[in-house]
Amino acid sequence: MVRPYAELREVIEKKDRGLREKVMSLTEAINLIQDGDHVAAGGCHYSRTPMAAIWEIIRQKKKDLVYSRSISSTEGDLLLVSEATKHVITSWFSPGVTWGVSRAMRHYTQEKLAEYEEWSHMSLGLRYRAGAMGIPFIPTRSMLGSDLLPRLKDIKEMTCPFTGEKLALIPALNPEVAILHTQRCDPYGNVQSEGLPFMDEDIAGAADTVIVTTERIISNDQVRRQPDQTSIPFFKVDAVVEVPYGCLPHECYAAYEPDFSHMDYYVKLMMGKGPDGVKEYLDKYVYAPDSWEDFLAMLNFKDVLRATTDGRSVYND
Amino acid sequence: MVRPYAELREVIEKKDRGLREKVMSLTEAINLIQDGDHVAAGGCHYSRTPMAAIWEIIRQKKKDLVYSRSISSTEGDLLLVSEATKHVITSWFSPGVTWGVSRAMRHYTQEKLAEYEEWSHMSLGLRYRAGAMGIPFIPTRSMLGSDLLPRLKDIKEMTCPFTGEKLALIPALNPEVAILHTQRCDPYGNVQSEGLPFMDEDIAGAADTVIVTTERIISNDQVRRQPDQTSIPFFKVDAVVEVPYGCLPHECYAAYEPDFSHMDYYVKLMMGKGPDGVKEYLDKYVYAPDSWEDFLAMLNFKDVLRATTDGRSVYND
Amino acid sequence: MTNEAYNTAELVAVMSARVLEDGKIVFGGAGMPLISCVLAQKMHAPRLTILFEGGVIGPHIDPKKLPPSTNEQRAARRGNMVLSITDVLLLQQRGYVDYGFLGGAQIDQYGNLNSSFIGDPDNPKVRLPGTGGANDIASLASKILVAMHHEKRRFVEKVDFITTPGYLQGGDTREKAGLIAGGIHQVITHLGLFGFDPQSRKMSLQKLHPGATVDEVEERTGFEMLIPDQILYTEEPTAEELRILRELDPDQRYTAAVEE
Amino acid sequence: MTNEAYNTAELVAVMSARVLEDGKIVFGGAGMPLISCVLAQKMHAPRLTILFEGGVIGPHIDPKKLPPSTNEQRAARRGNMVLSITDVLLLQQRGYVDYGFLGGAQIDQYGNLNSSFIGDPDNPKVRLPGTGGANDIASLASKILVAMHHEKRRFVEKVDFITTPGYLQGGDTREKAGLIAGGIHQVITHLGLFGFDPQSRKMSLQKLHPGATVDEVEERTGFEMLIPDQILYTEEPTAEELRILRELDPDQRYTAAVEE
Repeated sequence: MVRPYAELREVIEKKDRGLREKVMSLTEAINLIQDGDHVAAGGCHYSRTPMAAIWEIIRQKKKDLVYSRSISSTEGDLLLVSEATKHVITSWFSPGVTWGVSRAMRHYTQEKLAEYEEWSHMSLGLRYRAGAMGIPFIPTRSMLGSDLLPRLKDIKEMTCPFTGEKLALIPALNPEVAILHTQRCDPYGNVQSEGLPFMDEDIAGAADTVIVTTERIISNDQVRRQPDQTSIPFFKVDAVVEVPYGCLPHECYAAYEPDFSHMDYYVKLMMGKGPDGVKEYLDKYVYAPDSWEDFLAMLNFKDVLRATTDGRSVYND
Repeated sequence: MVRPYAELREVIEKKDRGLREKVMSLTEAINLIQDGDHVAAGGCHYSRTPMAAIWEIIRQKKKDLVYSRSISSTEGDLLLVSEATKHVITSWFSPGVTWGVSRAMRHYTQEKLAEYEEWSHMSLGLRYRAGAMGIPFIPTRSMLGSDLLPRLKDIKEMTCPFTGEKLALIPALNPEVAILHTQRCDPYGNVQSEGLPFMDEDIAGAADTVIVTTERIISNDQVRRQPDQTSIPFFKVDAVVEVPYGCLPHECYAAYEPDFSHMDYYVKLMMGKGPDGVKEYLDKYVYAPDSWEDFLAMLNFKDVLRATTDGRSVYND
Repeated sequence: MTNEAYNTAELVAVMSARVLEDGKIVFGGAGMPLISCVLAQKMHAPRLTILFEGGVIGPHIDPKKLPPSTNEQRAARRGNMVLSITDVLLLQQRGYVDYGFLGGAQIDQYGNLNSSFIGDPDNPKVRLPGTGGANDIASLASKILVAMHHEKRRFVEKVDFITTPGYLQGGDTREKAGLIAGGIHQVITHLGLFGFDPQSRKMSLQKLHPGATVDEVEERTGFEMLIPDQILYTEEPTAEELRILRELDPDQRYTAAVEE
Repeated sequence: MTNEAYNTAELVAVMSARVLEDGKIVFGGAGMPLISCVLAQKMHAPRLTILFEGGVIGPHIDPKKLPPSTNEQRAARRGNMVLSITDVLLLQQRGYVDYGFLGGAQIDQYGNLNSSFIGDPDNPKVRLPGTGGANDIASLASKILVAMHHEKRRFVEKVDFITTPGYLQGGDTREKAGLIAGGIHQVITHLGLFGFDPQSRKMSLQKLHPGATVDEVEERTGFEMLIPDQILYTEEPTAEELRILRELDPDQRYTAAVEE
């Protein structure tokens, strides 16, 4: 459903958009999410996934979330099996090409325990972009003729009033909450991401509330030295949380590659036992640890070291 | 007029988009422009203006160009008085707030010697953006109710099929040629601009042919060290010309501020004598010099030195 | 004005600055709007964020170097972010911008502004520079502020051309046209502060500046200005406000007394 | 296949690489398409530019580190540009991309691909991962290439679900649907190269690989494949092609013999 413009304006107008510090704990930040909210996650697949935020969402036992993301990997399994969401909106859903089709995703969708609403990758991106631009739709020439289009409620076709060409109108998506992870962010919420941008900028512009976890909190002075490196301005952001290694076992560009041995371990468990394997994983790695740091401490140090060395080698040239 | 999709596809398909060197002289680059072409210029007002390209366009006696730019400053006067164009599409047209309303612009428009087609700043930006996205229009909530809208041929109003809200449909603009100036570009045409982006990226994506003048030509190796700093990819670009101080007397972010004394001199001449003053300027500074370097040599060295010191001071903090 | 302590332009700048609340976001044009925004920051609104059409969010404006254009690098100095012109203007369409602050050549009783043509648009006496981002700002920002010198030729019943929409033909014509957000909030002149009647959307006197009179307002207004029964007055500019203002514009490039 | 010098997956990779012309731009998916693109660069097409869905233009792929996803940092290594996913996919809509190179789980006689559901979409036997960018690539890139293993269960008369549009129901149904650019150009299998009839848009044999037979093609195809009167053959993979291919994928993560 495309939200009415007047409602979207009212929500943004109520936001405190002044230049103010908004650094808080992971728990405080995730408290901003209500049951039933539409939560959009930044990054793509197993890259720049806001894993710490998702981990905390599950621990706080959020319910009935709608979860959307460019491409969903293992974090999607965790959200389904923990029953944080019964409705996932994405374009591709499995751990990764070499790991096969997620048994968790298959179980929940095939048994109709959850809905996987499938959009093409670009049209999902255009949904966030229209939301960020404050317009109800963006026209495109994709999705036409396929069986994807008729299964989607909100999409419409039109004949272009300028050219007479047939177009698909991709509806705006304005999530209640965006969760994003970045390498650098200042205390006010100015985000300076590195490398692959994915859809983060449009998601931040489309959401009512934006939660940013960051590898490090940099000074506003550093931001102002290179304002052309800022990808998300402070007034869109409502919470800033410093979470080093906040994407593990997924990767963060130029900081660390995935912890592939942990990923292999998870996938083996999930593909072997299905949802029960994921429950086992949740108990051990999400519910049991006292903190995100305690979760990190359960990983193999040498694996994390290699992931870090490989990840930051981007700048070795 | 919105160009048909099939035609736009055919033009791009014919372009040699392979990774190849495309460094050439200013004369060779401007030879790519045909009389009657729509030429869109990057930068805004007196900032990052592709002045050397415009200077060469005038010297090559191009005729009947349609000229579009975000905001037009003194370069617009030169194009009108040299009769390179009789049709300017922009949102604001004069040297600058403190210099008053251009007498040259007033003469050519009031005497109906040329057309000044006025769009709002954002809607002109959306025209380039739609062109760059390969779609015939982008909807917006601006321009509605004003007297600007009914004067424009291509713009349409519609009721949103999702929300019932009234929208203005901003038509795509796909110029034949884009002329852009940047600080850094490699021999293949990978552009890495600094500071204010203006509308350059969308213009490059919308145009059939893209001519880039650059303060310096950097190595492709340097580009590949920071691919997240590239703002325009090589395959959109058809010509790369190294032109230090290519914006003077206008400014180039972090390289030099405007040569304000030369600007004051020009404006005094133009406001004092109208088009005749501009003709005087063209004879002395555009037609007479043998090369762009010879034009630069006519400027006051100390003024250029100050402009450079002030311009690059952006990075002194 | 009889008061010798400040000129009419300085008065407009000070009164405009006072309107801007701390912690809000203002889209500022070059000239008077810019100087009022910076003055507000130095006085009561240190957390006021300025946006510029050139593509700048929250710059630090060097008092001695007020940029003559908001589309150049001095307007970007130490900003929190620079972004494309289209994207900075789109921030307003999304609802992030509290104030759109404009100057005006000609305004009418419904707050419509003209910066395109003096006289018949098809045969203009003067072709003006045009809208720039003004049309977008007035269509999309939450509250529009206009600062101008109060003269009969500038305050007309109907503008020659609506470059920048106020309340159009009054009543609900703005909403009917599709402009469902924003609208002109206040006009600041050297005589007083002016708002708009919630029903008819006609311009009405809110407050007079010290020394100004209703007669003077009516003399200098080319349409019937709504006048309240009880006349309220603004506070005189303080020495502190004037001192800072003159630091910002020592050569009075933007705050010279207006010649009529 | 009788030939022992290479397995069926290696044959598909080599034949796919040969299709890619130098100086062109290819949008490559993970797995087989990626490995074929890199092989083409090392052989005859050093100026072939690879685009990835993750937001990468012209990366340098480290032979020993083929990324298992095209949405991660190893796929961005030494790229000419990284950009948002939406923007890299939009490059195709603008017409910059010559080839869209896809793998496929299920294809039909009109070149439609299914990567969403096996069985009834409302009651699927298997829920597959989905389209990713495949639908956009097949709708917008100029020429679509599909590489897959040739099996009856994969080559069906009608796909259970059109995730990725080929020529839809044949004839001009693709254009009629609004897909006025692009279209599926070639299918590369371990048996041969296949194109589409210009009128009916039905799949037709172009060339057989050495050792493959028309009978084998017909056996392994679930619909009536158009067979030309004169059968042409491709050139056997060269030792050089196989040597480089095996350098790229030493552990055969992508080019292991397909189990049926």
